[in-house]
Amino acid sequence: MQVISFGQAVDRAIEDAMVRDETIVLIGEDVPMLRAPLFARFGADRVLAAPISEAAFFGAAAGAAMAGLRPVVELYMVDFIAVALDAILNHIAKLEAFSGGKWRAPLVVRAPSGAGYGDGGQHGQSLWGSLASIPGLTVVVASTPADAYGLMTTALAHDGPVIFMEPKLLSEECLEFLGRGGRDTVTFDVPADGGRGVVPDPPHAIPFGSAAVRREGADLTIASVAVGVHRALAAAAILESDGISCEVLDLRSLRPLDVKTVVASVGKTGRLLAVDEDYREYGLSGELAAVCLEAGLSPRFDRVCVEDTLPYARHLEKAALPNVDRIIRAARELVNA
Amino acid sequence: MQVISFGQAVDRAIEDAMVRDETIVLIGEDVPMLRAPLFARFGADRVLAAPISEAAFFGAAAGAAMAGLRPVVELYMVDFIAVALDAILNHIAKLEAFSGGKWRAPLVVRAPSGAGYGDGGQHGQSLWGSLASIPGLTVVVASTPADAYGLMTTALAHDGPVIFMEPKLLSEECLEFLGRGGRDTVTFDVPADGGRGVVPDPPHAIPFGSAAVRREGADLTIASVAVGVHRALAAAAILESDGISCEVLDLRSLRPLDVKTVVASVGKTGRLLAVDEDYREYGLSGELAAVCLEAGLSPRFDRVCVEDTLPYARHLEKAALPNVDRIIRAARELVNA
Amino acid sequence: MDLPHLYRQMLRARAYELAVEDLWNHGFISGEMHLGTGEEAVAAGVVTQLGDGDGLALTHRCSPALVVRGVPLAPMLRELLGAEDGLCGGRGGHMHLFSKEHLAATSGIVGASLPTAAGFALANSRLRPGAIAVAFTGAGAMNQGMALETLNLAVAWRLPLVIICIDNGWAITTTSDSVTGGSLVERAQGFGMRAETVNGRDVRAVYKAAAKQIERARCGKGPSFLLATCPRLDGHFLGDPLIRMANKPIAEGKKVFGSVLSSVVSRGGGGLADRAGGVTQMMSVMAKARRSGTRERRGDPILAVYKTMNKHEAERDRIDAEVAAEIEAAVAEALADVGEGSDG
Amino acid sequence: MDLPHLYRQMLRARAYELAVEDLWNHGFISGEMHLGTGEEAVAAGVVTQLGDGDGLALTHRCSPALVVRGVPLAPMLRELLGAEDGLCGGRGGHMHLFSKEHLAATSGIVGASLPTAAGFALANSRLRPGAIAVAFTGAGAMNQGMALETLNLAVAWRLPLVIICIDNGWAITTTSDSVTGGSLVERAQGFGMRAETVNGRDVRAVYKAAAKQIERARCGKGPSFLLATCPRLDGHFLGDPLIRMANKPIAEGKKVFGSVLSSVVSRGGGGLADRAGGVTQMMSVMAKARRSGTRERRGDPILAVYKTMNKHEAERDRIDAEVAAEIEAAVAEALADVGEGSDG
Ligand SMILES: Cc1ncc(C[n+]2csc(CCOP(=O)(O)OP(=O)(O)O)c2C)c(N)n1
Ligand SMILES: Cc1ncc(C[n+]2csc(CCOP(=O)(O)OP(=O)(O)O)c2C)c(N)n1
Ligand SMILES: [Mg+2]
Ligand SMILES: [Mg+2]
Repeated sequence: MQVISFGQAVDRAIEDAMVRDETIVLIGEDVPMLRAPLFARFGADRVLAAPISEAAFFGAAAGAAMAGLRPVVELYMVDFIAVALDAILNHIAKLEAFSGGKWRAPLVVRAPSGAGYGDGGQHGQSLWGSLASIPGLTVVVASTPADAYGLMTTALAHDGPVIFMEPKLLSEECLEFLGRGGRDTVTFDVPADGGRGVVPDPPHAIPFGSAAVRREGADLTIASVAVGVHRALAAAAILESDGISCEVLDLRSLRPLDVKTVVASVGKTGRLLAVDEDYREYGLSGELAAVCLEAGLSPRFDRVCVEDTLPYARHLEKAALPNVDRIIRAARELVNA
Repeated sequence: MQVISFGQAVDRAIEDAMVRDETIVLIGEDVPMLRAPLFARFGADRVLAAPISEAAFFGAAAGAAMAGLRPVVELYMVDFIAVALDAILNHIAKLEAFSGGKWRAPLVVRAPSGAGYGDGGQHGQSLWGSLASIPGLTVVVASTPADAYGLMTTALAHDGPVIFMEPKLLSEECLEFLGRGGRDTVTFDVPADGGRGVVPDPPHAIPFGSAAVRREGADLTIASVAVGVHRALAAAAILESDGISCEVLDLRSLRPLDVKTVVASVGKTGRLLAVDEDYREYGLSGELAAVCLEAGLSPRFDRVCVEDTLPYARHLEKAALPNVDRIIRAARELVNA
Repeated sequence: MDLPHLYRQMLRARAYELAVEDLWNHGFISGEMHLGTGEEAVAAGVVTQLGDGDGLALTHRCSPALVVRGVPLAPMLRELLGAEDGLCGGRGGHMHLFSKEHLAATSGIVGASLPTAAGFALANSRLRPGAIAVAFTGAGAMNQGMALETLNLAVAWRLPLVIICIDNGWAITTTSDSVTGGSLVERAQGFGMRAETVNGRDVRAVYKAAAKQIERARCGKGPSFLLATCPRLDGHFLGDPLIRMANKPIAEGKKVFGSVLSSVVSRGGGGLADRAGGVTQMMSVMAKARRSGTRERRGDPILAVYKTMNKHEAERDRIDAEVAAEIEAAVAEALADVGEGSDG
Repeated sequence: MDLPHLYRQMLRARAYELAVEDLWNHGFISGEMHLGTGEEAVAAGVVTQLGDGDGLALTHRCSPALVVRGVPLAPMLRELLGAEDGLCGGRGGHMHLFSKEHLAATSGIVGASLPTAAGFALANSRLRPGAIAVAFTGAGAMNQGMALETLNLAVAWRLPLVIICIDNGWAITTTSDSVTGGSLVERAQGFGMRAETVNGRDVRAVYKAAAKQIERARCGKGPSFLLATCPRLDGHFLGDPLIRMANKPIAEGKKVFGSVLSSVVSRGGGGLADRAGGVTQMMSVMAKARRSGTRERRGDPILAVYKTMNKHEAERDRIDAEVAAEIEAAVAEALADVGEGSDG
């Protein structure tokens, strides 16, 4: 049992798998420096620096996966997936279907996501909703080091394509690189249990499609992923003193979604608050509403999400993100109205 | 009053607007031939043939819109937006927010969408759910020639970016080009009222965010867009003889969504069937569920959507699309269960 | 270079396409069916040089290369028919034919064959040294970002990749040169890539040029680019309106020109020069389509290779007969149980 | 060429950046702050030649060009501070500075300045003949598909576009040449575009080279590409770990090397050669960063232009004083009410 950082947990899951499986290669811009320990251990043959050509190296990673490698392909941030989407949407996600089930290709996309360090609207999106809408993909989002290790381990053993999202605000390494830059004059609202945590030893893989109940409660289900889970837990602690008992679900896997756990929880509490750092409309919050209605539930429902392009100014950004205040307000309204 | 085809209606709306407004230009692959009448009337200065470089010419169209033109930029099919998404997601959609509201840019994306003519899974997607999740965009989908004219006219007068989706199965011109190719040995299940129809004279613009109630009913609301609307109407006619009275909504505009009309209808019927040619998860059907729950409604709910990569074979494709049979089955279950 | 073998492969590809055309005309094949007629010399000249482990990434115009590669014909045809026992279970279709066994993939997205092949090449360099990958691409596709990026990527990573770019003069209704700056060979060279041009109608020339590039790739000397010029014999796809207009200018042309003419004479719009310019350009595209699109025998590579086989007349006759029989059998097998896949 | 004017513009750009650095160090600026120190000669040499209606599309490293273009300084600074009366209401930020009035736009997406500028050029060709557009881009960005596509698009459409590509040798921690095939000038020429290279530290050379290309564009002779080589004085962004390591190798390097070393000696993984290769390459990147990243005065274009102003000493002193005062005033104005925009 060892307390490590979120970023270390991801790196370690990759490192451990690379030792076991020689077909795993790492591809991305600057990976020799960004993943220096891996580069030093496995060399330039397995840790490949790419030009700023996401469309080509994502497409190539897909081809390499079809031909027997297991590439982990990195984006600097998920926002930049827009230049490489074709490889994902029209190629890697469709291979299994197009080949009549005869050809599957293992590919893990490692994509830092999310805001909270004042980098503006092109560098703080989550976009998991849109990605999770694509048949043929698996989309997972970890919120703790243990889950990061466990989900990445499962991803690396999976025979189809997986999008692994890595919330930047939980990664000390990302934050240091993109936000702090060695200063002690800035602060970030990093959820303590997200940024560092125990990874069990030996660490275990976490299956896709299994949500975690982070806190049990009776009055209200708050379902979220990533940073939102920690905001929800913080809100739940405060709401408790109001006499509102919240159940907090960490969905972890958006595609497949753990419908059973969601339905069981909402069936019990009768109320659902979706907390999502991705955009509000046509995304995760809607999907949660749909699976509840499909299950015959009719919960009281609200959602705390990002509603517009993320603003740069830190006070505006904070207000735009699903923060503890917004969650508390919405929760109170749901329970008291 | 004149009966014209869906494709003619779109072209005519553009042609009429191009006469009124000299800043409208048309950009796309093959547009001199695909839009021959416009090319012949307005010349190569206003109807620009583009290389197969969607990322560049979408980005350029965005720049041109910022600098005073009103580009209509064409995709062969919305599936190909994957190579040009960055211009839309990270640039044109965010301009207004990024500039603090000081800069808006008028741009219309004309994107044929949808399946039904056996062209395989990279050429039959709808993808409007993902597009409608992006703040800063307007996303509209017409289902009749009159609406096509009306929505395109509104789009061309709008000061921000608009995605205008043109269901291929409703466009004789698209179908002839992509599917029939002069043969009389193939048939397509084209909804009669979608493919041809009356465009009022003078035609009128249709405001964004206004759904149309295509059929009134008491037991069940079926909400859809594009071809789905026609399938729903056909199903409703059959369900009527079962004693099931369906209200059919044509949403027309996905962003903004006409929440009021949806809520009013579902409030009345207490049942909602979402019919969507786009993917089932994390899309339109979920958003409809969410707006109902948010409004305090708790309808019985189901959805008939595309659940996987669209198969090529026409019998498999037909089964995968929201067809009349699937709608009828779902509707009966909703009403009788 | 085994000329009879190349002849046989070209003929197989052509005969396959003619069978496809027939099936398409009868309504057994849906959507956009792109034929590779006219490209047989390139397919044969390149693909006969591939062996075990070599990868092949193709475009919407993929049949000649797949036929030459030895992908079984009846399953391919059944795939086009939409049969659930087709090559891809009827789920892929004409633009999405996959054979894992042959490391062969196709895509309907213009430009996508390059990154895919680069990935095949990367995996081969790690897993099967000496094995390479080949991308086929159209010339129009060389304006697509991912294709251009791949020129650089392949050089930067020194991939065992050979890019075969077929310039048939067209991208659907647009003549390639009207939207393409510079020359594609110089473009590839500008990325530091070996590049040359070859007459794509001449199977021997293609074979030789490809042999050099394939050899380089196999020895780890990096990627190269071969521009093969080639006629487009059948328009962009079956039913191409330009070709129909070229063949029946009055009946087919009328439909288009009716609306064009009414637009041209409408009030409002461009000045006289703009309008005249537009119409002139359209006429010239049409005229070019007519010249190139009428199965002009002169440009047909099959004819050229047929002549070179004059010395081997008996063998040629035998090959002709065997290929005809092979394709006939494949079609018969494909059509064995046809109800399911056909229209609707 | 008005050398004192160029000198003033370069100095303004530099002084602005130094002020930004100071604000950043104090925690007033969040996220990634990319300075354009070292690029002032390019900004001044090109942007002083722009006039009414000309468009300007920039990258994440945008300040020098915006300062020279005359975008008001205090609102720009207030934008960086996140103030709601900043240039973009605090909603854009350092990578998204927009001035509609100046037809100036920036983007944090690598490569995006090219298509945007192409669009500005297109609109200008239609609406304001004689007006042009300029794209600034980094050399690393010239591997991005949309940038490459735009080389072709601009030629095909004969756009009044000038592309200024700054080669500072780096893309974050990657040396540009290690992932770039060929030479960028030949690459642009391969698309049929006029292209040349210039010493980006020499403002007079930049001015002259840009003048020719801008003139061509204004006369409708089409696009061109100017590769300006230029040092990177301050690393990729403020707080760049490579620079910090270069400056404090022991304190900063330790953090990185601890985990690297423990990986290097772990069981499993690559062979000795692979490991040695990895470590060697990392050391060499670090060494290069140290050489280029220590504000080495030799490469500083400000120093060069300062010397050329030796003949105009009095004027130089006056300019120095005026610029210092201007920036000081802008900072003071920007900081007037600082609570709101600051950290958190
Ligand atoms: C990204 C993308 N854009 C557009 C299309 C539509 N499209 C299909 S084929 C084609 C022309 C391709 O021309 P070329 O590469 O020369 O190949 P050819 O058809 O001439 O063999 C186009 C534009 C597409 N399939 N994918
Ligand atoms: C599409 C995209 N990919 C990656 C990044 C991350 N990124 C930001 S700047 C940069 C390096 C750019 O190098 P160059 O173009 O040479 O400009 P420089 O920073 O050297 O001025 C990268 C990779 C990005 N912003 N956008
Ligand atoms: Mg072509
Ligand atoms: Mg650089």
